Amino acid sequence: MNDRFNLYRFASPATFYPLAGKMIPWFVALAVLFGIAGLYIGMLVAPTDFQQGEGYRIIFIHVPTSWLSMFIYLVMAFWAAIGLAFNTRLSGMMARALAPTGALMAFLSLWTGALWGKPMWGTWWVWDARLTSELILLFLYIGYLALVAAIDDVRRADKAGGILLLVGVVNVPIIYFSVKWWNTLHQGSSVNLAKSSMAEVMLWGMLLMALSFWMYSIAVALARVRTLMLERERNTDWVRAELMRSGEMQ
Amino acid sequence: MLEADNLECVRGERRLFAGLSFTLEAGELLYLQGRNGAGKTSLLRMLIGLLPPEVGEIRWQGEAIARHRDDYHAALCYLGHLNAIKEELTPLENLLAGARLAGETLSEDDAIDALEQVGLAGREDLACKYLSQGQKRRVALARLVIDRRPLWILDEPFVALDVGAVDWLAGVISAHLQRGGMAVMTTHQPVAIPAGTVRELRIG
Amino acid sequence: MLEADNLECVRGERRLFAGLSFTLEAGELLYLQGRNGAGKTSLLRMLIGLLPPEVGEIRWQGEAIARHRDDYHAALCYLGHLNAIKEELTPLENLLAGARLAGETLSEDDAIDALEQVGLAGREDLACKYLSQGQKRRVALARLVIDRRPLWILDEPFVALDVGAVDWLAGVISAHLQRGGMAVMTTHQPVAIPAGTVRELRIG
Amino acid sequence: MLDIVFTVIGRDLKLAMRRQADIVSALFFFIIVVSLFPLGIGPELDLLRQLAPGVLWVAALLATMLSLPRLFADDLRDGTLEQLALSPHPLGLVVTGKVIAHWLVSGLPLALIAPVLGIQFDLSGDALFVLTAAILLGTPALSGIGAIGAALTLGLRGGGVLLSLLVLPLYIPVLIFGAGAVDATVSGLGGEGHLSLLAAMTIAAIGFAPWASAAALKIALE
Amino acid sequence: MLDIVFTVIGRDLKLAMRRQADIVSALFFFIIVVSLFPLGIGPELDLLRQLAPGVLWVAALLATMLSLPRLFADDLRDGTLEQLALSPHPLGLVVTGKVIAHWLVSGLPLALIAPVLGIQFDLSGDALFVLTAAILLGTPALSGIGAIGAALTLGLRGGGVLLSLLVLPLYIPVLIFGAGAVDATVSGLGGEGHLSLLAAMTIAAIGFAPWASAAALKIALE
Amino acid sequence: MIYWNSFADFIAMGGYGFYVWGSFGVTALVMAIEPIAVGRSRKTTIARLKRQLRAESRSKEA
Ligand code: HEM
Ligand SMILES: Nc1ncnc2c1ncn2[C@@H]1O[C@H](COP(=O)(O)OP(=O)(O)OP(=O)(O)O)[C@@H](O)[C@H]1O
Ligand SMILES: Nc1ncnc2c1ncn2[C@@H]1O[C@H](COP(=O)(O)OP(=O)(O)OP(=O)(O)O)[C@@H](O)[C@H]1O
Ligand SMILES: [Mg+2]
Ligand SMILES: [Mg+2]
Repeated sequence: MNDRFNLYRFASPATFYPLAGKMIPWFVALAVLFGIAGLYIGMLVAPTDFQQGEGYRIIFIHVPTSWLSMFIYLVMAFWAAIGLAFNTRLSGMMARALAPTGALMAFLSLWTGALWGKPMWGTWWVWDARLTSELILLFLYIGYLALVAAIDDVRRADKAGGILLLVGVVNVPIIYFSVKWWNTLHQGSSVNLAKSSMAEVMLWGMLLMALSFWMYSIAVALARVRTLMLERERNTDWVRAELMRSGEMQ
Repeated sequence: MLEADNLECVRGERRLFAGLSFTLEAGELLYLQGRNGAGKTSLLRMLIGLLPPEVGEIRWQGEAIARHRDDYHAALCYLGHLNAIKEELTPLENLLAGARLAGETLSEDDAIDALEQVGLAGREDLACKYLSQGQKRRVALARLVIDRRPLWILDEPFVALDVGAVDWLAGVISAHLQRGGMAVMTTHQPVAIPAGTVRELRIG
Repeated sequence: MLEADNLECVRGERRLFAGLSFTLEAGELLYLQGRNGAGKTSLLRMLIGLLPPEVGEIRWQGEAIARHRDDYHAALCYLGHLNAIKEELTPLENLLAGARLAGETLSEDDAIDALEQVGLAGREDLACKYLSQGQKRRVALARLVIDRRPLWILDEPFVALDVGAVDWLAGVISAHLQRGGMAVMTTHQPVAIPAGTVRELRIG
Repeated sequence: MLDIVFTVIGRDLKLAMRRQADIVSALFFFIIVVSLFPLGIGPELDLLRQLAPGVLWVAALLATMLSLPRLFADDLRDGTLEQLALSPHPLGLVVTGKVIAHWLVSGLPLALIAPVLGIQFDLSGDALFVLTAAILLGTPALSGIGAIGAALTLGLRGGGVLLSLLVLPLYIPVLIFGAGAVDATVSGLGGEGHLSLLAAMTIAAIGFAPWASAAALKIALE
Repeated sequence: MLDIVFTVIGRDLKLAMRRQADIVSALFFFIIVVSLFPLGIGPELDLLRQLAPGVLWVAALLATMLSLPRLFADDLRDGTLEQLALSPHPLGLVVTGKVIAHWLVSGLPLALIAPVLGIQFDLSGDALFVLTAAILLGTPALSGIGAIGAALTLGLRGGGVLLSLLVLPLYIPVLIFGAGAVDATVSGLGGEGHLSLLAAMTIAAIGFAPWASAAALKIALE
Repeated sequence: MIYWNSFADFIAMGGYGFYVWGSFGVTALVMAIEPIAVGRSRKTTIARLKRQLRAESRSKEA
């Protein structure tokens, strides 16, 4: 009984709003820090790849965005499950706040992949399994955004969107394993990197960049969720107090 | 016994009503009143469990309907402002299919009987899309002739009916109350229900 | 002047009415009566020219409406049992678009005025899908407040309205008759229209 | 318990019969779309043979999808859906019935006509057989997944197109394995693996989709 | 006189904006359908390049067609169509407005995105240009012809599928010349002839279709 | 430690400049625009909510 109370308390917007406000600067700082370190290693320190030349440096964006596009979807599905199971107000907002960032990550993954494909494979696009499933992931994001935008009642929109997220989550493992299931043009897992002598530097660069993108996504999503909270809870006392306060500061 | 406890209804930005409570016993009719947009339809949809109330609880025989949906729905007959009839099917087919989907058994003879009572004799085999508005409403109402479930919830049942049909329906509701049934009803037309206890509730 | 001359209506196998004639002069209201399915709606659709009569002719100002459609339609305001409003648009947008499509000019202020008169003040900017049934009907009726065309044809205009709105609408129709307008109307609810000559016609 | 499933199937089939158009139309849509391609692409048989599995499957997807918007919309508009939600049976079972009826009307006929269309594309006997089996195994999954999309977009204007946006991405695995089965047969690899994957998808979809749809329907009714 | 046309266009566009989904969705349907084919057919670029014009045109046909059922159905259901038929303007002009609005929402966006999709199929610059021009010239004819079909099937249950049955055969000439224009460009013959035929079809359709639709609508209203 | 010999080399990226900088540039652009858009929507939301709040309290006084 007590646990549940605490869970609800944490999930209550009134508690979460100021907490999120305090966390955002930290995540921004971490994102910048990791970003600078990652770019330094990736762009300045890391040597060239013997097969791909300097073109391979796209990896430092391509892989983090690809990872995050999938990861954010999983997180949204997690929030959706929580929301449907416990009917918490926060979870729907979280899913919605993450969706645009996830969609952008999917877009960036496609964009950087396309720019990488032209020099490496000689074409902007091939209908290979991984590329295609990443494209589907983008469609799933857009479908989610379109669905929640089409339903005016936010509570209903969140629930319907949640069901869609849970149904669509099957696509994520498909993207991840697509390289194994179909033999295709796209790179397999990082094993081939481990063979080369430069592997360690590259891996570090990639990891740092991934961390940076991750922190960035959290910061943006938290900022977005704060706005959503104000919007949706505008009739509660705490939002009124918050609005008064922000008036004094200006 | 149907109990509503401290119900609050919010649609969009608007709080339609709050702190609404009532109890309804066997043989009683609750006659909901209120101007257009007061929230009568919204209240009925709460009572049938399709619209969760913002605050408050609804209990049937002492148990919250949110937790005992199937039992509650087995005891409930709802007639909304939509007729729930298929335009392609004939009145007879509509009546039979409706009963079967509601989990009841209904013989064809009984169904024909019911249709005759609502004044559709001779039109049992005409697709409903050819019927007039009042006749369509009558097809929907034919269910009430044979329905023996204890709780009836009726949203503006008299709409589109002619004078004769209004009297007939008032009689059907009376008979239901006398049998020990309960009913919740809205209507803007003043209609006299001869039997049972009528309790009025005004919202908004 | 609207004249119906020896009209006959056949739907499917059924002859609903035959040999029906009437004339309607300025300031007169024709109040159509009949049980459900008698053919009232069918007659109204003949009068507006959307259902050609089996036998007979309808004349407006002495000329057959089948041959002078555009002139006739410019003089006619029809309100069916469907509201002809778009659920996505707000009441204000619906009213303005409706007027413009009917070939009339209507300023925004007048439209807001009309909506206020039908009791929708404060809901001008809410999409119609959120309105209650009675409120939707009111949006459709708001057209009548500003309509100055001579012939109104109204199919059950009082449906879904609460008591206050029924009185208000009766007043609007009276004013139209006093202005020298004509109206044809059906309704199952007894409603008193204070002004003008009321002529009753019973079908079926 | 299963009574309600059969009742729903019976009712939906009767409605489909009464409307007539329903049954033939999904089929004719399929036939027409398949026949459009040779017109847009040209008559070379070699090329067409390569295209056949893909084109037939895409057409099957679209034909199934086309009838989805009306899966629940008619029932919503005339109030039947409210009554179904109020019936004492679990809504999931009602939806199961509707999904099966949808497949009988829109999926099964496709499987029956597919071999004929396959001949137009000069497919071999083996390939025709696998094509039919694949469509037979895959289309129930399409109906099931489609029901979720139909329920989610129910009552939203413009829902028909939104529906395809939601559903088509989820159809893609079925498309890939369905077309892959025929391709594999043509290239001599044998399509059994693909077919069993299709069967697995269909079982998963039929078991899971009705309950997800039922949840979505309850939301739409609020 | 033209006032009513603009009024109708304005109203329909406003409705489309309000629904949001409408505008993006026809477009995304197009994108998704085009993307489905390579999945069903396989990734070889040579093959795909040959297919591109046909696939893009078939997808454009289907995307236009998908939004047709609602062209008049919404207006019929809520009674607006009756009111339009009673307005003192010729119904043909009202329909002209609706056709133009339909094209602006469902045809124009396709033309704008087509080049991007063409790149995915590895088409050359010339071919991309002709493809865009062809879609720009051909889609108004699709909207016009579609309006006739939409009016004829109005109010018939199962109309959506029946509609495609009526309309697709009439779309075939547009498809053949539309895809032909691109093919001709690719093979170096020049697509001008095809393009001018497309333009002629569009002019004929826009001039004639609204009046045929208006006649059909009057029948549907009886 | 630094791998590049000159700044020009760095920009040229061994002939892959267009692709590499195209990727990094668009990413940087997106990651700059997104926070700005979020911030702006936050500002407009707060302004709107305050307007509503003021209108509400005024109508209550009246
Ligand atoms: C639009 C085209 C592309 C898309 C959508 C795409 C998508 C993805 C995705 C989703 C991942 C993450 C999956 C995982 O880590 O297992 C990934 C990783 C990767 N991609 Fe791409 N990619 C594209 C083009 C390319 C190109 C052209 C190359 C190089 C020639 C490439 C090289 C890689 C590498 C090396 C990884 C990391 C694999 C690992 O470490 O596991 N990608 N890509
Ligand atoms: N999103 C929303 N924003 C504001 N108001 C809303 C919203 N949704 C619904 N409403 C309001 O809620 C009310 C719904 O009322 P309901 O349909 O329950 O009325 P009713 O009492 O049945 O009226 P009627 O007698 O006309 O049938 C309406 O006043 C409507 O304007
Ligand atoms: N195809 C058909 N075959 C037989 N009867 C038909 C057919 N089409 C319509 N009808 C009959 O025609 C009549 C249509 O009546 P109409 O809608 O004009 O009635 P109404 O007087 O407006 O009734 P209400 O008061 O219920 O609105 C109905 O009695 C209907 O049964
Ligand atoms: Mg109501
Ligand atoms: Mg009538």
